[in-house]
Amino acid sequence: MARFILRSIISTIVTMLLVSIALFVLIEVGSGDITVKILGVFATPEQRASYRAQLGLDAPVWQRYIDWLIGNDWRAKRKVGYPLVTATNPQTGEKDWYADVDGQLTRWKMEEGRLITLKRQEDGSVTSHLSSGAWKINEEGNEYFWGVDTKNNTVMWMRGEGAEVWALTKAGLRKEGDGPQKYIPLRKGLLRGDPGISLQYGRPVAVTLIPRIRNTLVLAGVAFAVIMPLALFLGILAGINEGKPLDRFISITSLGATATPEFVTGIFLILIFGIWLKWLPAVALFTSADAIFENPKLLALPVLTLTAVELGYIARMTRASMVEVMESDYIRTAIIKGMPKTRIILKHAIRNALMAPITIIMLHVNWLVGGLVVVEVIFGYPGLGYYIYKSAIFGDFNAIEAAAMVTVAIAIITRLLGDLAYTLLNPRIRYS
Amino acid sequence: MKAKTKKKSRLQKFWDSVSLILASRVATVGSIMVLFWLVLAFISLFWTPYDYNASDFLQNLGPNPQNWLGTDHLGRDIFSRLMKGTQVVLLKTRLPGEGNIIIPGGVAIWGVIGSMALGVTMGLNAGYRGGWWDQVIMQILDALIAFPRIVLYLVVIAALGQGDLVVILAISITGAPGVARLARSLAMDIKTRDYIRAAETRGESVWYIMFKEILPNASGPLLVDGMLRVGYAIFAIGTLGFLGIGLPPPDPDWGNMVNEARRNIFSNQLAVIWPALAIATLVIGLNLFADGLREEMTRYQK
Amino acid sequence: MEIIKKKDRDVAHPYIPELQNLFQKGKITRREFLRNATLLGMSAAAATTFLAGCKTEEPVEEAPAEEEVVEEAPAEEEEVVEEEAAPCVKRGGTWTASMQLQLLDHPARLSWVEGANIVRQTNEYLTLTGSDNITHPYLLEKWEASEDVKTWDLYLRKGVLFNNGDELTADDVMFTIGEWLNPDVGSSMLGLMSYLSGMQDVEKVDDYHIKLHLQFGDIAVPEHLFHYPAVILHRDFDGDIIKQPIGTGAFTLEEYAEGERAVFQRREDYWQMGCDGEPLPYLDKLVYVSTDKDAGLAALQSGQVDALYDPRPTDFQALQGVDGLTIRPASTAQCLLGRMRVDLEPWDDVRVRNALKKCQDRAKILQLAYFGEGDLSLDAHVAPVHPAYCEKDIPEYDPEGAKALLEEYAAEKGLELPLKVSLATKNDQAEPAIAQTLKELAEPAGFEIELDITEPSGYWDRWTEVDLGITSWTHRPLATMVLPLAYTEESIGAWNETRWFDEEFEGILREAQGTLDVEARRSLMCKIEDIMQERGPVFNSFWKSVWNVTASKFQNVEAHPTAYDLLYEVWIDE
Amino acid sequence: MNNLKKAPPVLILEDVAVAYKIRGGEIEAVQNVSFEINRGETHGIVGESGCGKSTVAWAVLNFLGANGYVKRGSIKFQGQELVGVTGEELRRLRGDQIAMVYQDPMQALNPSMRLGDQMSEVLTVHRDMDKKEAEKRCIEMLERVYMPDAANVMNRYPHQISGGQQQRVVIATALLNNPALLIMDEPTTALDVTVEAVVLDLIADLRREFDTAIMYITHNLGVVARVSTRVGVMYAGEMVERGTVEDIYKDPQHPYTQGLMRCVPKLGADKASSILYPIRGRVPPPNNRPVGCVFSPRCDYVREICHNKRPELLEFSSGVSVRCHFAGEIEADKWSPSDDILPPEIITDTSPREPILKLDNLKKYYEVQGSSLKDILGLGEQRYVKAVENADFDLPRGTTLGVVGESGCGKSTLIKTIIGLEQTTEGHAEFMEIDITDEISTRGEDVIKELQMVFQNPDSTMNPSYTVGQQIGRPMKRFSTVPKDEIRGEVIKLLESMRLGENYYDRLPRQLSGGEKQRVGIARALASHPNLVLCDEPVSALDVSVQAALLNLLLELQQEYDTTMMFIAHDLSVVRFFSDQVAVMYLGQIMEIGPANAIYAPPYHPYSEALLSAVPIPDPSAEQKHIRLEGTVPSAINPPDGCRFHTRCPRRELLPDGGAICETEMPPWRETAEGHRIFCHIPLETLNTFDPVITQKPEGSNHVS
Repeated sequence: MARFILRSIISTIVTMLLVSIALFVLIEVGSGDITVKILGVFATPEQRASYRAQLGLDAPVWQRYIDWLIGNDWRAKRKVGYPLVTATNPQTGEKDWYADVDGQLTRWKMEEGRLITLKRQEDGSVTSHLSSGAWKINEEGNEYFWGVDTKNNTVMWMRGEGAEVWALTKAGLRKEGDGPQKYIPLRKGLLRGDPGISLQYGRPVAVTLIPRIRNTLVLAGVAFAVIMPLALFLGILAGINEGKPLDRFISITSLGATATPEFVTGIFLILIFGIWLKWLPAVALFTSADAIFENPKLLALPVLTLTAVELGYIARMTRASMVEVMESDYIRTAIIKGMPKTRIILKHAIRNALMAPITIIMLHVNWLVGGLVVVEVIFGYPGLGYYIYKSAIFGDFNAIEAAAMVTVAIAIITRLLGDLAYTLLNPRIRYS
Repeated sequence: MKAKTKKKSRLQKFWDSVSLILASRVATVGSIMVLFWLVLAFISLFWTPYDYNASDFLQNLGPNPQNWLGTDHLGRDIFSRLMKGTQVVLLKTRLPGEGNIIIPGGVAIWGVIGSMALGVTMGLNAGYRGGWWDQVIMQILDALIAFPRIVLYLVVIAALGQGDLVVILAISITGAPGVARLARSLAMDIKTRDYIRAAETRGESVWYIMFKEILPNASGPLLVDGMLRVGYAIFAIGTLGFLGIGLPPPDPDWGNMVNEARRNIFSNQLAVIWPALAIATLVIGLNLFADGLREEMTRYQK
Repeated sequence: MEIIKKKDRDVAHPYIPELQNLFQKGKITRREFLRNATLLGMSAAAATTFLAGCKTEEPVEEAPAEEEVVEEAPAEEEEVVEEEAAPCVKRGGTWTASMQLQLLDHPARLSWVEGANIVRQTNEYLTLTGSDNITHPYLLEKWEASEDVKTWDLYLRKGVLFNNGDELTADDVMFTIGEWLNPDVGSSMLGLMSYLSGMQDVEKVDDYHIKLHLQFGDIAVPEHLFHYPAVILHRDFDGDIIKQPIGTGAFTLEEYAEGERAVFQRREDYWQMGCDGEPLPYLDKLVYVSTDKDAGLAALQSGQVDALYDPRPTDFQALQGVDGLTIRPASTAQCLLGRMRVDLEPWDDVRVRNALKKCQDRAKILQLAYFGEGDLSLDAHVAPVHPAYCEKDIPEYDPEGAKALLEEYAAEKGLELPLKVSLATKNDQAEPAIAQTLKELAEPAGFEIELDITEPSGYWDRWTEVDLGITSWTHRPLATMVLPLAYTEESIGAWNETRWFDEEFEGILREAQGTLDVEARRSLMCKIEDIMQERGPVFNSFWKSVWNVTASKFQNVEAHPTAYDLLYEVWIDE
Repeated sequence: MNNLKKAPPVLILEDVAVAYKIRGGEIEAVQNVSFEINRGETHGIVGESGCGKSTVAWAVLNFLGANGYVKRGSIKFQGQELVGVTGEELRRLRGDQIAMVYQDPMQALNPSMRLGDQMSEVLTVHRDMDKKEAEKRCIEMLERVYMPDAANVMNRYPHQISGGQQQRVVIATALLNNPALLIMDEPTTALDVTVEAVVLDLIADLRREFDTAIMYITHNLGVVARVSTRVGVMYAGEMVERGTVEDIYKDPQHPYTQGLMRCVPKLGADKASSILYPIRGRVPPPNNRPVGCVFSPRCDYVREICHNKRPELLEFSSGVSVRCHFAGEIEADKWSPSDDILPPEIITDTSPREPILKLDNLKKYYEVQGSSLKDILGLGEQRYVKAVENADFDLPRGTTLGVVGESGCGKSTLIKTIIGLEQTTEGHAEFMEIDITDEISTRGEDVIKELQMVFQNPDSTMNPSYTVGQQIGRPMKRFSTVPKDEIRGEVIKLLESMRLGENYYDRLPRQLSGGEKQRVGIARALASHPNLVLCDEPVSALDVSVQAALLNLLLELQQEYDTTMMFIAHDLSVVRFFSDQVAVMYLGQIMEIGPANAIYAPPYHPYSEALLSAVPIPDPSAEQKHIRLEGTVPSAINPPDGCRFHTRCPRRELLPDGGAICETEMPPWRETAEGHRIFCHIPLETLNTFDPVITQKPEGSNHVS
C-alpha cells in the first residue's frame, strides 16, 4: 500500500508540473496580446510594446515559465549584485521589493537623467539621495546600472539614454522619460506562494484568491456532504431493486436532473424559491465577508442546484455498480450459502459496490468544480469558479493560472483521497 | 454473385443494428428522441417556420397557432430558433475566415470525433504497447483529467478566443482523456486475445495491430461512449453559450438562448424552458440510446 | 431683469439677462434657461426663483416683475426643488445595492462611475449636476465667471466639516486641484481642465475663495467640477481613499473590498440638514455588493438588494412591473451609432448612405433594441439633451425611397441588387438587436446585410476599420464636445471612424464651438444637423435612456443620466 | 457396489424439466432428468458443455434466475419437495442442508471480505453460533481440508492465497454445517493437475468422513472415474445414461457414451497405436433440439423411429438405465467408423531427420518492478522472473514435440520466445539455420512466415470483426505467398482441407462453433505454409468429441504439409497421443525430455512421475500410483536454488542426506537412451527402479486398438 501511495504522490507531483506547463503555454502563448485587454483598444503599438516589456512579456517563454513557477529574484539578484528582499509597504500592506545593500533596503529611480537612491527607513518612510558612481560600463563603453525601481521591477538604466516608456495609470497611459531599457518584474513564483499580480485588479492574486477558495470550499464541501450519501443511498436503493418501479423512478428522475443543465436548474430554483415564494435568498449575496456563516441559507439554492445536477450521475454510477455486484459470483455464493438478503446487501455487496463509485466520485470532484463555475456565476457566489470565469473573460493570466492550479490541486488531491479510499475498501490493493 | 452476397450482408448488417436498437425499449425511446432533433435539424436546412433571426412578432408571446413555442424578447420565433440551433450542434461547423465556409457535422459531433481520434490514438498506444508508452501517456492523461472541464474550456477559450473551431478543440481536449482511458482498457483486454498474438506472429506492424486488429473490436464500446460524449458535448456547448463564450452568432445557440431569456424570465418563462428542454431531451435521448445499445450489445455478445 | 436681486445681478454673468429675455420670449425652454443660467454662475435658487416668478410657460405673457415674488421664492407649485416637496421623513434603515466594485485608490484617478458612486458617499464635489441635468453649486456657495469665461471665482461654503473634524477650507480644494493637475497622479481631470496650465493658474484668495485663471475660456467649468473624479479630498490625503476615507460626505466608509462589497455608516455631523432640522442623511447604512448584473437582477427581484446599478435594457424589461420596485428613467446622449466608411465602396456614394438611413424604422428599432426606452434621433450626432439641439422632424421609414436611391446607384455602377454589405458590431447590450432589426428593415430596400457580430474586445480591435459598423458612443454634455472628435479632417486616424469631413460642416462647427449664445448656437446646430442628415456618414435611430430602479419604499431617489447614486436625502417609507 | 438400501436417497430427481423464459417463448434447457443420490455417495454428472449439467444443479437449489423455473417433475430432498419452495424456507436449506462448490473459487469468494468472515457467517446465520465459537469451528474445518496455517488464513483475503487453497476454503465453507447434500460444479476444472489430484483426494476423504451425498458435475471423464460411484451422462439437456462408474466405463450402452469413450485418448496411447474417433456434428442448441431422440442427428445407429419418437428410459438389471430405443442392442465392439470421421492413416517415419530448430541453453527472464521505495525510484536491484531457464534441445523436421507442465511452468514463454514475441535473454536459438534469438519485429519475412502458431482459445483465436476468408487470406496477402487474385481460391482450398466448405468464406467468427473456429485458426496458421507450427493448447478448450476431430485433422495436415510442430498441452494423454517427443517443464526448467513413450514409462523424473500419477484417467479399471506434491509452486522471481523441484520433490529421500545436494547444486542431465534425458540428481539406476505409474488390470484394455 505504501508503494501505491508513494506512486500516487509522485504521479501527483509530475501531473501538477505537466498541468502547470500546459496551462502556462496555453494561456500565455495561446492568448493574444494581453496588453490590448489592459490598455484598451486605443493604445498604440509602441505603448503596447513598452507595456509588454514592463510586464516582462518580452522574455522567452521558458524563462517566463520559470519565473512564474519559482520566481526570478534569484536571477535578478545576479544582475543587481545585492540580495533582493521584500518589505511590507505600510500604506498598502503589500510587499515591496528592495535590494539589500549592506543591510540598507534600497531602491532607485531616475529623474532627469540622474539616478536617485531611495533608502527605506525602519518606519517604512523613504529618504532619497543623489546617487553617483553607481554606473557600470559595458563593452560598448556605455554606462549602465541595474537596480530595483519603485514598481517592483529589476531594471536596467542606461546613462543618458532614458528610454521613453508608457506608464499605465488608472486614468490611462502616460509617457515618461528616463525609463529603463530592460525590465525584470520581480516575483517569488507560484511555488513560493506568489502567483503574481492580477492584471485585472492590479492587486496580488493571492490576496483576492484566498477568501474565494475558502468560499468555494465551503460551498463544494456542503454540496459534497449532501450529494455523496444521498447519491450512494439512492444508487444502492435502485440497484437492489433493479427493474422495479422504485428503480425506474430513481433512474429516470436522476437522468432527467442530470441532463438538465445546471444553469437552467439554477435559474428556476431562483425564480421559484427566491423570487416567487421568497423562501430562500435568490442569490448568494455577500453583504459581509462571512455572510455564508452568518446566514447559511445563502448556500441553500446553490447547493440544491449542484445536487440536482451531480446527484444523478453518481446515483446512476452506484446503481450500475450495485447491479453488477449483485450479479457477481460471490453474491451468488452468499445466496447459495443461505444468507439473508439484508446481510447480503450490507455485508457482501455494498462494500464492493462502493469501490467503483468512490473512485469515480473523487474524479467527479472535477465535475463538481466545473458545475461550481456555472453555479457561482448564476448565484453571484464569490468563489473560485466565478473568479476563474471573470479572469478568463478578461484574459488575466496570472489570475487564471493561479486559480486553475488551485482547482487542479483540489482535483488531484481529491483523486488521491479517492485512491486512498479505494485502497481502504479494496483489500487487494491494501495487502499487496 | 459475390457482390450480391456482400450487398445483402451489408443490408443485413443494417437491419441487424436496427433490430438491435428496437430490441431494447430504452434504446428505442432514446433513438426516437435523438431522431426527432436530427430530423428537425435536417428540415431546418431547408425550412424553418420563420426567419430565425427576424423580429417579426410581438415580444414574449406565449405559444400560439403562429408561433408554436412563442416568441422571445426580441419578437423572434422560438421554434425557428430552436430548429436552427440544432444545426450548429449537430449538422454544421462554421470555419473561420472569409466566405463563411461551412463543413458538415456539428460542433458537438466534431468535438467528439476529435476527442475520439485523440483519445483512441493515445489509448491504443498506451494499452497495446504498455511500458513506457503507457506510463507517459497515462501521465499526460492524468494531467488533462485533473483539469475541471469548464476550467479547461475557459482556459482554451480565454487563450484562443471564441469560435466553432475553438469549441471543437475544447471539447476534443476535454473528452480525449476519457476516451483514451476507455480505449486503453479495451486495448489491454483485447491485446490478450489470441488473434492479436496471431497478428504479432505474422509480424504485423504495431499500427496495423492497433488500428486494424484492436480498434474494430473496441469500436462497439467506443461508439457507445461516443454517443454519451455527444450528449456531454451538447451540454458543454450549452453551458458555454450560457456563460456567453460559446458558439458565436448569428446562429442561435441553445445555451445562449437560455442566457438571454433568463433576464426576461418574469415575462416569459417558456423562453427559458424551450431551449433547456431541447438540451435536456437531446442529452437524455443520447444517454438512453447509448445505455440501451450497450445493454443489447453485451446481451448480443453473450 | 428687475426680478433678479441686485446683489445677484452685480455678480451675474452678463449673458444672464439675455437668457432671461430669451426664456420670457419662449425661445428657450425652462430647462435650458436653468441650465444656462446656473452654468454662468447664477445660483440655482435664484434661477428657480426667477422661473417661479415667470410662472407662465407661454412666451410674451407679462412677466410679474415684483420683488416680492422673489422673496416668496421657494416655489412649492413647481417640483423643481424636490427636497421641499417631502413633508418630513422617517430616519434609519439600510440601503443595499448591487454594483461591481473594482480596485479603488486615488479618487482623482477614478475611471469608472461605480468607483465614483463609492467615493461620492464619503467625499463631495464643489458642484452638483442634478438629475435634471442642471449644475448647482454644492460645496461651493456660488461661483462667478468673467465675461470672457476665463476667470472663475469659486466661493466655498463655510462650516462644512470633514468626517475627521477638520473644516473644509480653500487649502483642501487647492490640494485637490493640485492632485488633479499633478501628472504623477494621472487624473483624467488633467485633460479635462487643460485650460489650467498648472497650479500657477489657481489662486487662493482667502480660506473660502479660490480664483481660476483659465488659459482659454471654457463654459463647462462647473460641470467639470462635478466630473466624477473631482471629489474634494482632505489636504493630508496620501493616495488611497480606502485607507484614508476622509471626506465631507454624509457617510463614512466602514469596509471596502474590491470585487466583494462596500459598507458605509451614517455620519452624525453632516453639514446639510434634513427637513426635520437634524443633519442628513436619513439612512443609517449603505451596502454595495459586487455581483454581476444577472445576479444583481435576481437579488433585486427577490428583495435581497434595493437597487441595481445602471440596469441594462433587458434588466429594465425584466424589472418592469415588479411589485415593490420603482423605475425612474432619464434621457441621455448615449447612442449606438451606425457609421459608414465614406472612403470605401459603396459608402462613398451619398445615395447608398442615405438609402441605408432611410431603412431605419426608428420607432421599431427603439422598440426592439431598447424597448422603446429612449428618444428618437435624427441621423446626426446631436441629442435632444444637448442644450443647443435643434428640433427637427424624425425621418420616416422609407424603403421605397431607399430602393429608388439604391436602384439609381446600382444602375450607374452596373450592379445587381440586392446590394451585399457586411455590418459589423459587437455582441453587447443592444447592438445585435439593432443590427438584426436593421437587416430586416433594409431588405425591401435592396440591401442584403450580412451580420458580423463579435465580442466587444474583438470589435474594439477594428472599430475604426470596418466599412459598416455600429459603435457605441457615450454621453457628452455638449454637442460641440463630441462632433470635433469624429467628424473633422484632423480626427481621421483618431476617432473619425468614417473618414468623413466636410468643409462647410467644419466651418459651422468651429463657429459653434466659439458661440456662447445658446440660441445662436442652436441655429448653427440646425445647419449641422441638416448637413449630417443630408450627406453625413452616420445613422442613428435613438438616444438611450438610463434607468434608476430602486425599491419603492425609498423616497427621494433620483434617476441620474450618468447613474450617480445621490443618497444623502433618501429615506425609507415602508 | 453394495446395493444395500439402508436409507432413503438424499436427493431424488424425477423427470425434471427446467425452462427459461426468453423473448417470445421459452426454452427447455433440461428435460427428463431423473436420478437419485444416496448418503455417502458421489454421483457424477458428466457431459459436454451446453448439456445442462449446471442447470440441474441450480434447479436443485432453486437458483434459476429471474426467468428460469422448474417446469415439470419433482425434486425431493430428504423427502421434502423442493420445487416451489421459496423465501425463508429456501434460504434455511441453502448453505445449511445443501451446499455448493463451483468452478472458479476466485470468483466465488468475496474479494473484500476476510475469509474467516465468509466462512463463519454460515455458522452464525444458520446455527446462531457466537462468533468466537464459529471461528474455532472454521479453523477446525480448514484443518480438516488440510489447509496449512489455518488460523492465519482466517484473517486473509481471497487474493492472498493460491487457487487450490481458495478451493479448499470454499469446500470447507460448504462442509461447515455438515450438509446432507453437497453439489460440486466443476470444482477442479480451473486447477492444475497436481492440485486437482489433491483436491479430488480431499473430496473423496470428505465423502467418507462426512457421509455426505455429493453431486459432482464435470466434463472430464477421468475426474468422474476417479471420484464417483455412480455417474449420469447428460446430452442436450437429457440424461441419456446412468449407472455405476464401472458399468458405464466398461460397457457403455448409449451410442453417445460409447462415442465419448472413443474420443478420449487413453493415457499411454499414441497416435501410431491408437485412433481417436470423433462424434460427428455438434450438440444442438437448446432451442433447436430434434423432435425424437436428441442424439439422433449424430448417431451411427440411427433409424426411423429415432427421428420421431423420444426414447424412454430403459433400466437394466445392473442398475444402468439408458435413454435409447435400442439400448442393449448396440454392441460397442462391433462399431466401425463411418467415412466422414475416419482418421488419417498414420505413417510413422522413424528415420532421423535433420533438426529444424536448435535451442542451446535458451533463457528468458522478465524484469520485474520491485515494490520498495528504492525500486520505484529505479535504484533497486533489478529482479527477474526466470520464466525459461536453459532450454536445450533439437527438434527434427517433421516431428512433433509435446511440452507439458502446469501453469506457470514456462511452456508458453518458451514458444513465445521461439516465435519472437519475446526477446531471448540469453542462449542460442536457430531455426532453419537462422538465428532467432531476436524479436519478431527484427526478423525477416522469410523467417516469420515459416514460424506460425495455433492458439488455445477458440473464442479469441479469431478476430470477431473479420470474416473467415479475410482472416485466412491475410497471411497470404502479407507474405505475398499467393498472388492477390488467387487468394480467395487458395483460402477456399485451405478451408476445404479443414473440412469446412466454401460457404464459410464470408462467415463471421460469431457464426462458428468452437471447433470450427479452431479449424480456421489452424488454416490461418497454415496459410503461409510454415515449416514449424507452434500449437499452444489448441484443443484444451474444446469438448472431447470436437477435440478428437481436431487432433485427427492436425495429424493429417502435418503429414500433408510435412510440418514440424511444437505442441503445448496440460493434458498428458493428449500430449502422449499427439507427440513424438515430449518435454516436461517445471518452473521454467525442462525436467525431462525424450521420445513420448520413454517419458510415460520408467525411468521417470520424479516430477513427471508425480504428474502422471495425478492425471485422472477415464478408466476405473486402471490403477495409479498415489504420489501427491506438497505445497505450491515457488515464485519464479525467486526460484529455489539447485534443483528447482527440490522443495516439493517426493523422491529426495532417495539421495543421501535427504537430498541436500538438490538444494545447492543444479542437477546433471542424465541420458537414459537415445534422446531421453532426465534432469535429476538421482542416479539413473535408482530412477530405473521406479514402478510404472499406471498399471492396467489385465482385462481392462482399449476398446479399439
